[in-house]
Amino acid sequence: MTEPLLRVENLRKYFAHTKGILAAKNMGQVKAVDDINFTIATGETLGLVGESGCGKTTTSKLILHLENPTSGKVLLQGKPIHGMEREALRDYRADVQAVFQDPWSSLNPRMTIGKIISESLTVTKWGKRAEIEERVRDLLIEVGLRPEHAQQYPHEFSGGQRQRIALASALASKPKLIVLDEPVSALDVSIRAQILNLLKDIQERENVAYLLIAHNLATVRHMAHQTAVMYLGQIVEYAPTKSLFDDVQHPYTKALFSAVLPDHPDLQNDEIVLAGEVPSPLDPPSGCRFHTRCPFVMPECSQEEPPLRETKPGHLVACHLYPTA
Amino acid sequence: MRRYILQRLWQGVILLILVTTIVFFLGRLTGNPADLMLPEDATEEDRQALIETLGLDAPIHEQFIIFISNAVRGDLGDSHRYRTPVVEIFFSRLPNTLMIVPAAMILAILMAVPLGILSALRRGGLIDKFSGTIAVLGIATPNFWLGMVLIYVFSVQLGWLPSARMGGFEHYVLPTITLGTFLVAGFMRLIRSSMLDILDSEFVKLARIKGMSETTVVWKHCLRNALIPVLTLWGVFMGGLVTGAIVTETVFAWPGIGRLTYEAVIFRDYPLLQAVILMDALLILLINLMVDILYAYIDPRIRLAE
Amino acid sequence: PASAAQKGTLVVALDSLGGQNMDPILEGRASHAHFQAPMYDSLVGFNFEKGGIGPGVAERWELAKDGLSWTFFIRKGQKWHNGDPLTAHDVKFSLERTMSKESVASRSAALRRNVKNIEVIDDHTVRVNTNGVQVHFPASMSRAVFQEGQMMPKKYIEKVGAAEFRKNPIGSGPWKFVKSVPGDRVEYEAVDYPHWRGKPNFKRMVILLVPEESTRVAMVRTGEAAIASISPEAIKEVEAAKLKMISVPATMQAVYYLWGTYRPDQKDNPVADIRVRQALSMAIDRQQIIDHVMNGKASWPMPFATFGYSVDTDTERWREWTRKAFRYDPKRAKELLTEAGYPNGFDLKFANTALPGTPYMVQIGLTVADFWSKIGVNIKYKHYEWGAFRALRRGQKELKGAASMYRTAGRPIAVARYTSGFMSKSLSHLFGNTKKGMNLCDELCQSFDKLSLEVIQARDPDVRAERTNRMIEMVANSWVAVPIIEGMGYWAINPKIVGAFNPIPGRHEFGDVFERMPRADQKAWR
Amino acid sequence: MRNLPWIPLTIISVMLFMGIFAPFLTSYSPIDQSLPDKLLPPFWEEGGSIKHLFGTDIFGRDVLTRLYHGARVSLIVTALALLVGGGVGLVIGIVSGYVGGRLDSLLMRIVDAALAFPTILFALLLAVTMGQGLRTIVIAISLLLWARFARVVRGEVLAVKERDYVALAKVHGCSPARIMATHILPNVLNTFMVLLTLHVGVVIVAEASLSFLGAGIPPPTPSWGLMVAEGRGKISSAWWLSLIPGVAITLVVLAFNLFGDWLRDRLDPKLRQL
Amino acid sequence: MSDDIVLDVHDLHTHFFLRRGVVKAVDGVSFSLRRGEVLGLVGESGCGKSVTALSLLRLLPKGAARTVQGEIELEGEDILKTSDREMRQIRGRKIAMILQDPQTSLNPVFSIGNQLRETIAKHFPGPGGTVTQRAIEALRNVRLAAPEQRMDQYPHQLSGGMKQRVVGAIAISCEPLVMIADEPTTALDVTIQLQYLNLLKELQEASNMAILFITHDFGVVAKMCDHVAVMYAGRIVERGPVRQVFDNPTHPYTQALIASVPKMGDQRGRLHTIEGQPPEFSDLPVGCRFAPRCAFVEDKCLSTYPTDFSVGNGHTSACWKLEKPE
Ligand SMILES: Nc1ncnc2c1ncn2[C@@H]1O[C@H](COP(=O)(O)OP(=O)(O)OP(=O)(O)O)[C@@H](O)[C@H]1O
Ligand SMILES: Nc1ncnc2c1ncn2[C@@H]1O[C@H](COP(=O)(O)OP(=O)(O)OP(=O)(O)O)[C@@H](O)[C@H]1O
Ligand SMILES: [Mg+2]
Ligand SMILES: [Mg+2]
Repeated sequence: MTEPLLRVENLRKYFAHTKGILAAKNMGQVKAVDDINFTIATGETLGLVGESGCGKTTTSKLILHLENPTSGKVLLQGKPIHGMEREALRDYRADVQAVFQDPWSSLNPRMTIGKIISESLTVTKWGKRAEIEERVRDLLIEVGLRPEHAQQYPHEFSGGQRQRIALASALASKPKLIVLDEPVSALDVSIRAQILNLLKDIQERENVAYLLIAHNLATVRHMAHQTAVMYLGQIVEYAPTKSLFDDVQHPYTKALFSAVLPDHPDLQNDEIVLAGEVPSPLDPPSGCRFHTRCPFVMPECSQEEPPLRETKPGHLVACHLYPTA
Repeated sequence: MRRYILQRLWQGVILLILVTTIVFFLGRLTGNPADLMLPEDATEEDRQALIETLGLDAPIHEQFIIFISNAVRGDLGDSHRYRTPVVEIFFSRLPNTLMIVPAAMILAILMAVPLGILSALRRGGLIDKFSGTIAVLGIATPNFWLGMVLIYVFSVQLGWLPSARMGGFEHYVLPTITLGTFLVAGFMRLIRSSMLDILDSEFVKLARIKGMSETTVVWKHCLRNALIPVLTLWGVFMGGLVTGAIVTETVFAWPGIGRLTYEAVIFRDYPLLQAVILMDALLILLINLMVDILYAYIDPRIRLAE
Repeated sequence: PASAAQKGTLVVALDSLGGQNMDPILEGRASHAHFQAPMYDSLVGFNFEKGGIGPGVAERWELAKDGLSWTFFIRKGQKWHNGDPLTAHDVKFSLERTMSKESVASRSAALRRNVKNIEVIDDHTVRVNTNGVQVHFPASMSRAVFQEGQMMPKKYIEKVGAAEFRKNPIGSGPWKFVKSVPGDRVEYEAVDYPHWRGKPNFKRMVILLVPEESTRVAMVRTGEAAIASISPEAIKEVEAAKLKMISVPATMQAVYYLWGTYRPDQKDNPVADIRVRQALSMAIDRQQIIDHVMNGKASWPMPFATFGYSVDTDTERWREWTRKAFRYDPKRAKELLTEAGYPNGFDLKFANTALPGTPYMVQIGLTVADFWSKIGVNIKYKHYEWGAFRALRRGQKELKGAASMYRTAGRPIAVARYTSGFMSKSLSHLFGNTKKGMNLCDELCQSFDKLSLEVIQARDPDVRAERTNRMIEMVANSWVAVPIIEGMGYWAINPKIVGAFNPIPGRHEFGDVFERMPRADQKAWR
Repeated sequence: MRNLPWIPLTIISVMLFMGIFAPFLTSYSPIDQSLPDKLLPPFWEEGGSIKHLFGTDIFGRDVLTRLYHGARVSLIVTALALLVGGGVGLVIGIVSGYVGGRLDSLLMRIVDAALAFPTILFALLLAVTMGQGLRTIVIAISLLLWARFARVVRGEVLAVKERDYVALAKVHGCSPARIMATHILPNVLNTFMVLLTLHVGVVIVAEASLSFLGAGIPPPTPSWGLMVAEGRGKISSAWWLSLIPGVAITLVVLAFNLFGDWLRDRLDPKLRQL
Repeated sequence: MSDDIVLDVHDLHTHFFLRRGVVKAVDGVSFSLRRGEVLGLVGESGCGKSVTALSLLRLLPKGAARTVQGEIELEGEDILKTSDREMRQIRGRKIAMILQDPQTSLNPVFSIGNQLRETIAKHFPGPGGTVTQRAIEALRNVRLAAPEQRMDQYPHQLSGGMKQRVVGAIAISCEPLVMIADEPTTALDVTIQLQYLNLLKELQEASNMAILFITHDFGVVAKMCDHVAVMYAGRIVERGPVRQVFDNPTHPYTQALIASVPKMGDQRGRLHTIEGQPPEFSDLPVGCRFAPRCAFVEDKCLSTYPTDFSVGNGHTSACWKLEKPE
């Protein structure tokens, strides 16, 4: 098996939940990410879906080296990224970039567009000034803006344009992977389509891989090659997108899919209305974390944590309903 | 909640230690009290004798250790100047200050809350402009000068009020106004601005949507929330209040702790200075603690946190 | 008659109450003459008309033939506020208490040095044996000079202990102590029997601490206080408000010093040149200061630390001398500077300070600085807070070759000021010093040391006067400590409350005159 | 242009003009005395003359001249105190807010202490220790200011730091120092500027209070605060001594406040709570 | 049929008077709402949906905004003409509203019981016990577990979904005729959203109230609404029964909007997009507001705003394309 672009191994991130200022008292741990594994291949998109607070952003931050994992590894082309030397980290920074959800807060309002886009080039001393400017021009054109925009400030742009700028700045260092944390959720329906199209075009052109985090299943369906479904810090289902959408297996995934409102009044989902609230990540349920809300709950669910098992080729599910493939 | 208070207390103790240490050493840099107590033609001999009497001949760190170990036992020493236990002096003066400071605060609240709210409600209106002017005047007028103008107008010219000193109710009017003015100004600004934010908030919108009357919206839904930032910035006001107290007490010959503190500095009365600052800090701490409790009372997010 | 009955309360507002300590041995500052004087009598009293000393607890005193002891004859029929009689035992007790180690009274150390022992001859006679001849000893027992003569009740203190005495002190004066609130006020009640100092016309008295001057004036205006101490700055306000202004003549002298002029390292300092020093004096228009800064309520100064009531001095001679010597002559001043080689002036550091309660010293200083700059001296003016200034004076590091301002209180015996200012062993040692092996005492300094000792010990009044005048001359001609004006004590009085009275010349404080103050209905002001 | 706050700007410019060109605006010296001319009233009062438009003080110095020169001193004090106090507060606020953790806790405890503690006492102690003077005042007032600035700036930094562009800057490979300098600092500058303008009044009045307590600018140098403090005893007989500088202070404080409000509305309406 | 109309909005114009100019946020909006009908109002962000809603309640930001023209008839009475007092009686009681963000729409310093009771006490004054009973009942209606205990809790102690249900309980507690729901589920998770929408639907059907459902999610419209109105730049451009509009969108904007939504079914094609930006409110085009972005633009579109053309069955659309040649 060839080494994938990115590999995430047994990754965990626990946040100490503390109270108090001087005498901090540990009030427990938020298991934001709890033992997850996945890989992303060069030029492909992994979609990561799940309820709010299930740990999607935390995962992305770990991959972006913005947080240190409690345990586990993130490997880029086989090299673990945490605990790297400065030099190596700098290279890593060039290889992995990001676009975040909120176009209004992802651009520094005090910097020109040109500065924003070229920042990663400037800090890594990527080239001469003229070269950098040339690159900024190209990038602006690539994301569908005009080179003159380099002189302008973010407030002069609309949300969609800002997201393009954010994308340009992510592309600047020719990354191999871009983490897209809900890149279109804050945008209007009509603008969303533009950005999604653009993302696809770029992937085709640059062969860049995406980690696409989204709420919206349709978006993931549209964009991703692989999809992972997270619930309370864990991956409960992980499969090629087509396989997942055609054959939803995990009860939570089912519930999630059923909650997607059909676009037409005549279409009807078999709605699985989940009972109760999302449990607190401070105190996750024992056994299968979903068992408190699961419509198919079995006695062993509260006892034993189901491992991720392959039920079909490439289709992994963590549920006691699917003992083996 | 209990944790919260305990934590505040714990922080307070650290603050006290910090402040006391600074004051102890900074105080000793200011010159020797013997120089101030001795007559103009005293000899070096007289001076040495007095320094010994005052216990200032020991090395400074020893003095500090002695001070701390005595302080822990509750003995803060005798004032050089008054030759009486400093704690006694402090507590004989404290009530006097405790009579004008709360009065000033009450005045400030009584004036600032309605004015702040009204000017937020009628932003840009007459009341807003009027109270804005008052606020700037309150900020821009030095306390002492205001006090003197008040004395001149209300006691000397009009003869309505006594000009200084403690006494019956009428004696409180001018000092309270003098001390309260900057508080009024500060509170008013703050309440106005937080009211403006709150009036924009969704929950106020919801209250209106529910059909609540303006009175309920303003005095129930807004006020409590508007007080939260006021309490958050309480510390800033406390510092100013002590300054105000020093100045006001000087102008009105009010024998309070503000003036006592000032004199302790000027006369290099180390034991008194140390004690007074320690007690001032303690007092500020207690008031802040009370404010914190009030804060928690107003804001359930704090009250109900573990 | 009814009008003679004691009634009402006399409220006095002061700028400072010092330590507000009611135990005479625990108060070292001048303010004792405000709030201790009403209740304590002094062994020697005042000359109420001329100023200076007069009879007190002792009716008279005499120097022994050998000059080594003073005998005091105690006035009969005096009593303490608890009714005990005041006797020679109390006098001995008081002096010894004042001399004790515990005492911080201003001259306790001097007393310890000067007094050998004290003998009670009988109930009304007491003898003080001194170390060497102490011609000025009785004077130092008067509040006109110092506070060490204050009488304390032996029996009472021995019975109740010092601590209780401090809380509830009794004295023998015309006012009984009622209450002292530190930092605020002292309250008294008048004695209801005739007292040799006079029987108070008011029933009660309250002495208030009101630090802010305009508040004091306002209080007198509104009648909240009957009397307030003021500075010359407030005179106009007081007069405009139709209040009575009392100025007590000759209570102080404003002086400037030039420090360390004798030091070798100051050799090149312009002020080391006597011509420059004289020029500095001539540059000052004293009359303008009197007229405008002191609002006319001040007078032409006598030589350093001397006043009209000073003993052993040739008042006429010095009055005449100062008229000329202290004249305003900027032209001559410039010439002197040119002669000294400073036609374009020079830099001079000038340190000013104001004792609590004398804010006008700042103004005088500023005016002096201004006059000096007018003859081309480049003044580096710096203001010091009082406590900081005193510390400064001790080390003198920053003061070398600099000028400073000072205020000396009016006292009938000039010599003490001279010794503390010029003797080589003194704190100020303006002529030079002999401390720490550095022998910086030149001819002038040595002859001054010798002369001042003679003044203290000369028993023959004529010799003493001659030496005193020579000493004055020596200092006057050195232009090192130069008087600027003779100042007064200023008080605002509400004439609707207090009637006409006379202060004691030279004694700014009213502690010894409160009992003499009539109510407005008793004696009107003219 | 049309929306500029003209009135405050005019007042502020007048003060700046007075301060900068003080020596050229008048033929009098601010410190040279002329005792016979003392306490002349302003020209419109009886006894006043147009030689001294705003009258003279107790030394016969021209009040208007002292007002000009006082503007200069007050400006210097204000500028320095804001520079030092504001600068320290800005740096501490940024570092504390950005670095967070224990450093932040520690710094904020100190800020709390400094805020609650009567700085005026430290000012007095300083004046007594170091002697009166510009330096003392600037240090003393800076002590008063830094904590406020630090606290507000920190609060702002906490908000700014959560913005995505800060995380992205890290992703781009910026060092913490660079992030603080290029991403945090410029974005808290608005707040900082508004705070600065609003604190002009605080500084001027603090300086006056210190003068009152005898720890301000030492005479004869004029400052507006000192002029008010010096003239305070003459409210009834020579009102112009304290009223004129007092009005000047009020106008300038008013102007800076209006300007600050305007700036705030312009730069960041969310900053109302200052 | 028309007797059933509870709310009839006719030619509503609400403008913001700002320093930089007049923002015609709502510029000639008309619609009506029948008893028991759920009308969806969709459109891009900033097109004027919320302002329309607030105009109905007369709760526009004071000073800045004013309804300058139009009628809002509630049960036949124009509420734009009623007094403030009467209006307060109408709010909450006859027209209730649920706001978008449950995090901020509850007052953080009062318990939810307090906030619920005050509404009930205002519109159904009565003894405290009754009010409390009613409040508990309202919480129970929105399926909040252990409503008695919840009464004493504060907003921060509840999850987002629970808070939104409390807001719903407040809105429904006074049995209003009309409920305005302004994007009530955008802040919620999909699974919670589904719960909430089901609940709303159930309550609506039970009480037969009319809902004006503001959203920009076609899925939500499809699930909840009987009719839908599509808004663009301050005007309703198309309106009709949901099915009809979904099956046969006639306005180019509606068409483009529906086409640009990624579908669950298909994968990895290119999405349809609408180029360009919505116009600035202070600088609206004279003609059709969508004209600058429209694929079918004609000269007429640029000069004259189209009138509503009926496509039958109550389905109308404001596009010149639909003008029948005379
Ligand atoms: N810095 C932190 N400190 C403590 N807890 C944290 C921190 N960051 C995240 N968490 C917690 O970790 C959990 C996962 O958060 P995360 O932001 O990764 O969720 P998410 O899936 O991205 O949610 P959303 O869809 O709302 O963006 C949440 O419960 C959150 O409260
Ligand atoms: N308080 C206000 N001051 C000025 N303009 C406003 C104000 N509120 C709304 N507007 C303007 O009115 C227009 C319509 O706003 P509205 O809030 O109704 O949009 P919306 O359709 O509800 O959008 P969203 O889907 O984002 O909630 C917007 O373009 C906005 O600029
Ligand atoms: Mg997230
Ligand atoms: Mg909206």
